[in-house]
Amino acid sequence: MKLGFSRADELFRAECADWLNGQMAGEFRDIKGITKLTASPERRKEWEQQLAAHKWSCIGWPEEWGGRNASLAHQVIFAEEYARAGVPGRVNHIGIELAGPTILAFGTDAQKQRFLPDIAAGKTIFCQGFSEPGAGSDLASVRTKARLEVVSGQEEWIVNGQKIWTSLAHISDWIFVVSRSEEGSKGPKGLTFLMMEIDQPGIEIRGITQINGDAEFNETFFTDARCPADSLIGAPGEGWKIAMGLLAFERGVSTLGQQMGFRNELDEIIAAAKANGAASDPLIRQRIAKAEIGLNLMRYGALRMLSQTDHSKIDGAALTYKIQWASWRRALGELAMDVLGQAGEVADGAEYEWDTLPNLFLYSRADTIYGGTNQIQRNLIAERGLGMPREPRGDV
Amino acid sequence: MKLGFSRADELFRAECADWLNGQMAGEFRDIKGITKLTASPERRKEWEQQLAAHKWSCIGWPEEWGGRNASLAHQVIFAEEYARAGVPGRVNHIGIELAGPTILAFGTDAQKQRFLPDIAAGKTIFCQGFSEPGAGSDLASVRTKARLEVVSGQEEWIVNGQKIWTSLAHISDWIFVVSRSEEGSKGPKGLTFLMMEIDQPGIEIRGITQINGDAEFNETFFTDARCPADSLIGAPGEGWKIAMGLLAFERGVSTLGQQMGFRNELDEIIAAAKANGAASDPLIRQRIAKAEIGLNLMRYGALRMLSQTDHSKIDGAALTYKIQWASWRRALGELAMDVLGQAGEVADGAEYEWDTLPNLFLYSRADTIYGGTNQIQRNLIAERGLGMPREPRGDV
Amino acid sequence: MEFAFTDEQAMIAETARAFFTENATSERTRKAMAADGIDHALWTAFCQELGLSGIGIPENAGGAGLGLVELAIIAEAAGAQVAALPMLGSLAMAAQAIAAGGSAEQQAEWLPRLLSGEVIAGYVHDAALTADGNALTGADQFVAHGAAAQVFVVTSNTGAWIIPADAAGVTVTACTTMDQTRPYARVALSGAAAAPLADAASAIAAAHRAGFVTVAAEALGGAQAALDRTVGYAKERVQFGRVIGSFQAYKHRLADMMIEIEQARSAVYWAACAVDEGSDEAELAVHSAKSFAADTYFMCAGNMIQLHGGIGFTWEHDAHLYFKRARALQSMLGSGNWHRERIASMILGDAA
Amino acid sequence: MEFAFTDEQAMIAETARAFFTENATSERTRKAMAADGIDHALWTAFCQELGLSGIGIPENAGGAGLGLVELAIIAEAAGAQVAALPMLGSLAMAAQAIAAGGSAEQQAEWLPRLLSGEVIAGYVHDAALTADGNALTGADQFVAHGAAAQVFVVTSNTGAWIIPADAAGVTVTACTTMDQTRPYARVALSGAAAAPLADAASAIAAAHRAGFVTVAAEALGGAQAALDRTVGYAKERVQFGRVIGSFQAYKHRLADMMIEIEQARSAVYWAACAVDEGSDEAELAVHSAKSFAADTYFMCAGNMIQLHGGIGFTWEHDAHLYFKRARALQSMLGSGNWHRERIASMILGDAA
Repeated sequence: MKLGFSRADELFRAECADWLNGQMAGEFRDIKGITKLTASPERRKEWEQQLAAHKWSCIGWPEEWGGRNASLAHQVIFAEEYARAGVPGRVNHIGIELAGPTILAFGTDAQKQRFLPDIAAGKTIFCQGFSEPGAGSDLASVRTKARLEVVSGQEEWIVNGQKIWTSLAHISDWIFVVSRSEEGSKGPKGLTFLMMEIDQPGIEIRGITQINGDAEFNETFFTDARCPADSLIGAPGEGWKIAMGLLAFERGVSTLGQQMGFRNELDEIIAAAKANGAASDPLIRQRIAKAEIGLNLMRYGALRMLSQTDHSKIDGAALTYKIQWASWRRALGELAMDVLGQAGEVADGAEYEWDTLPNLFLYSRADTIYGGTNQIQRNLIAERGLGMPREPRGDV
Repeated sequence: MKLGFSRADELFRAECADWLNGQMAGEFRDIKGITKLTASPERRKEWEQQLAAHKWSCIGWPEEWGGRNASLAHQVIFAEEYARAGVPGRVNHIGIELAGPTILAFGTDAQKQRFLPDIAAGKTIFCQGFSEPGAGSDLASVRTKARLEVVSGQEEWIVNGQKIWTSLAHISDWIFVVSRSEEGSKGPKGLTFLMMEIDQPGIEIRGITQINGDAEFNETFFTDARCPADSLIGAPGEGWKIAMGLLAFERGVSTLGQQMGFRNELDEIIAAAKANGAASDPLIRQRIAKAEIGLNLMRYGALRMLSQTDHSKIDGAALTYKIQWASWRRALGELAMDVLGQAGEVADGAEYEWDTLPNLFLYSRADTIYGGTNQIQRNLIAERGLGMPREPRGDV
Repeated sequence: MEFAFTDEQAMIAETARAFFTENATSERTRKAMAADGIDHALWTAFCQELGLSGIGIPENAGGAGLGLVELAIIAEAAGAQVAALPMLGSLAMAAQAIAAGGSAEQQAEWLPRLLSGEVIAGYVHDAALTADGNALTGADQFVAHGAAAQVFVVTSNTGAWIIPADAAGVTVTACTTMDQTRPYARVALSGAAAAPLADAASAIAAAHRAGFVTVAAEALGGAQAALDRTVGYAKERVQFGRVIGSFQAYKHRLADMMIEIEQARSAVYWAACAVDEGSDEAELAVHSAKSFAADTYFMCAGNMIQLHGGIGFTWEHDAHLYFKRARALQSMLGSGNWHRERIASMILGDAA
Repeated sequence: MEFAFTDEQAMIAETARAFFTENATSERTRKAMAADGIDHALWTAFCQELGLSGIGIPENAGGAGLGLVELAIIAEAAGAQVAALPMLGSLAMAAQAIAAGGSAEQQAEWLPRLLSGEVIAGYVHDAALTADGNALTGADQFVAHGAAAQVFVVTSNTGAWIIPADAAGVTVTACTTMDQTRPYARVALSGAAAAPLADAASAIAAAHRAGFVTVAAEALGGAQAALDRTVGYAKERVQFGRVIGSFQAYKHRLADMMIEIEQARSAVYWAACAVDEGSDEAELAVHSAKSFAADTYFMCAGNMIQLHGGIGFTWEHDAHLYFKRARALQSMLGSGNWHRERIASMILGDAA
């Protein structure tokens, strides 16, 4: 057990920090500090292409696909320095963290050739099509249908249905879609995992405005939407397995970058408390200390996950991580507002647009819902982690 | 809506206070301030007989059975003054608050004659036999069996089985027992409600030591225990109905007396905080304020229950009352210990016996369990109060 | 001693509930949110047609008599719909201040117009206000519906005045506010000449007590509505082949809401009753009610979002109206911690 | 950077777990509770047969080397059984103080006897201690296993000494203590002549850091055991025709325990590692670990009682051993609030 980084690691950290800070002070200074996912998408795509040009786009990937095959320590360091430098989150997060690794793990060589270089280069932005309006938490209740047809002599998948909560679909190029390809199948059986180009007549995207006034999420409608037969990952009917594999990638190194974003939020709260005198309130002091403790425990929990040698086994730290950070962040949003007082409820301009902390307060209410509600997380922990009986599925 | 008491009510309050304070300063000064249920049972029986001699034993009962037919306001006042004067709780609580009202509501005239005067007079102490080892929260899973036999030409009930958590059984004269009288019946059907004299060869009582070192509860074993046929309340098979009726009496005026006990506990915490400086800690101040608020809201919640004109309907205040006070008191126990600091973990003498506040801390862990755990209470609230589907019973 | 509504109170509750349920619809509220945060037609109808706007104002001051219990009943009903109305500032605070502390002339001048809804008043409080004679200098950053008010009752810790919004030296700046049903305005006074209320102490006390109780009652109504709407959703929404209300964890969350709400209900009517009866407990009760009910509302509105899942997080669903109102009620007129510290001072003496 | 046990650490963990599970049985612990709160045979076996008592003490001082990570591993295993042992006072605090701040002679005189279990030491702290030369006057009301100690390490905020329990001027009074597995004694010093440790500052720092980490590790072990035993019960106990672990509310309560425990695990080993590596984060980490792990334990032990129902509230069941130990760990060596206030001071500066 060892927490410290080696001298070589620290040199790598300095290299990362130098380059990132240089970029944020130079050509890309206009996007420094952006926290809202929907802000400046075009400039951010350019930024992600710049990352790729300097081989910083996906350092954990194999070198042949644009990565550096970086060690865990280096991935940790890069993620931390990325956030510390105030660089905005990746608009192609889904492509780099989920779609790419899924294609690496389950794709054909042709698919790897077709997608990985463009994802790595920031040229293909992916979004994900899992949830459906009737099945928010119940991922297996997929109703979107896919069927294979011969069109002009070519086999094509024809997709009909609706996805929801497709984050950033409106600025994405591709979407991966879990759909039901076996007529009459139920639950996790008979599902298929497809990659579809968004810019086609059969796909329509409508933004969903959230309670913070922003519109990160979308409804995505499929009406005889099409993709070639070779857009299929795995075999028809293997969609559930692929999707579950993909979700496991969510517990990767990117969590550390996410945490650095949290660090920035907490630091902003601390600065606000010092500025307005809330820092002398013993109740606020306790809550800030708790937030500080919680953030560190997330960090060390993530390092425990990442230090696991046997990655096939999801251990306690990994099982509990989602609810841990979501609950922590929701409490952070409430702390932020209590530090700000009524001033936090008033925006600067005439638009219904919020600064980091009030926005955190509003947005964090979604953290405990998307990606599996806190209730679903507790089920998973009790059932997979502690061997309790599963919640019975009904037949309504 | 009116909270104030009338001038006549206030006179009655003075009368109660005078008499009770006089007793606690005089003949019964040795029992003043006792909070532990098991302490000085013989003297407390004498005290309850004294109450009866002055017609204070059950003022809400009809006059013909030893009561005063007192108004709600007077019952409230007496309960409050009783506790305010530092009078110990009633060892015959079960008799006065549960068994008596049950006999009044469901008993025959002969049963009323047989039991009510002696209960009122403090001569017959009752305890209750509901829970069983295999059925703590699941009251309907009764396995104790009763059968009617003719013995020496007389019909008698013969009871076999085991009850648990029979509070104060070791100092009681009678026990009411819910048992299964219909062979093969399940759940709430086929149960029978009997009153049995404890001093007989077929009944054995073993104390259960609790985590505070005290032994208020017991296991009660029935081995061919007997009672005459006319010990039955209601008809055979009606036991569930009678038991549920009885439990409804628990939400009576005695809650206000209970609350005055809580008031004394909170006052003791406040005094300790002032004495040891904890009162200047802003975190302790918040918790004491919350406790004060909660106590008042219990009081006004109870008054709402009691002011209901339609008592057949259990409204929100009544449904939520048990979990409210149990949770409040558990938090109070933790507050007490945090006010006392480590000193609260050390007892005065060589025995493992605790002062009011540490004892509150330990004992209050049972409050959220007995009489329906907090989990059961939430089920009831959601199902009966909010119309949610019932938890399905299994067949294990 | 009878802690239940009288028949008359039950009737007022029924009338108010029916009125707001029918008229304070989500659609109308959202229109008001996009403008100045007031559904003016609703306010006029409430004041002039329903005839409940004078409640809590003595009859000799032009009101309908009755007391805070009845005012709480109305605020509860309005809160249940997150109605976009200036009830808090104009009726519960400004009108109460004038009724309690204004001269007969001041009452005659202002109360009929406030109760008819013809004029909307805002309540401005600045503990650090300086008064040079009756020329006031100071500011309140968070005047509820302040940009829609034509007149302000202004208080410091010791003085109380009335001043028209268009008087010289008064600057009103509307603010984009999280709860768009009750936008704040910044009201700055710069040597503004105001008319003093005859009895400032009574005016301040009345406004604050009525304000605390009204906020608490609104919170109670909002919390109950958050529970009711979630219960409705729980019975309809199916996940994993079951209505979600059949999941025990979901049920228990609903139960926890009900447990808090029932206590909040006791708190609100205890406080209203205690003030109406001049009870010794009135101060304890109003601080209890404001802090407890607002916290209950926030908990329930947060649960409303959580228990609706993704849809509860959309602008389109009403959950965010409740959530934002709940947050506003927590932070306005003193935070929960502030109110609890007041109670601690009563019990424990001032903090060291 | 590798935040996982090494093979050697995993082996120590396995050895310690097996040892305490087999030997620190409920029956033996209860016998110790009825006496002086120490299972002496177990302590001797631990010190002399298991060979782990020297962990965390440098080899040149007669210890086994290794560090706080390994000490935490052992404390976690002992805590899981609520073992009645003087590990905290004698090893984690007194021996650490002597190893860090004692002269070579002092180390040679005391450490072998402490590590062999031949002598039990207690740790006495009194911030207000007065020292007239090396004649000490002061008291500590809550010396863990103090009545069983033959020697005390005594510290003030600036000084550190060793004094035998039977020295003149030392009065030891055993106290009936809620956690009978670790009874307190009052140790009063009245001009008692003590031997100063050579480097008091190092002694105090080492004792406190090791004390915080050991308490945290014990709490982690206890919390995990509370969860494990409750999980076992959940799979067996039937109510309403179902194993109670099939009730979602029950499951979620277990999940909440696991969520906290996993964080406590990170906290304990972060703190132990940070101290061992001399990290800048060491202070932050030890305060985090002590406060977080103790709170976690208390929550889990409380749930253990609740989720066992009535049986969990009996003397006969072990739940109360966990519960009382958890409470003791919360209040000893500084409350959670105190530790968090230390962290707040690091982040925000001292309170106004």
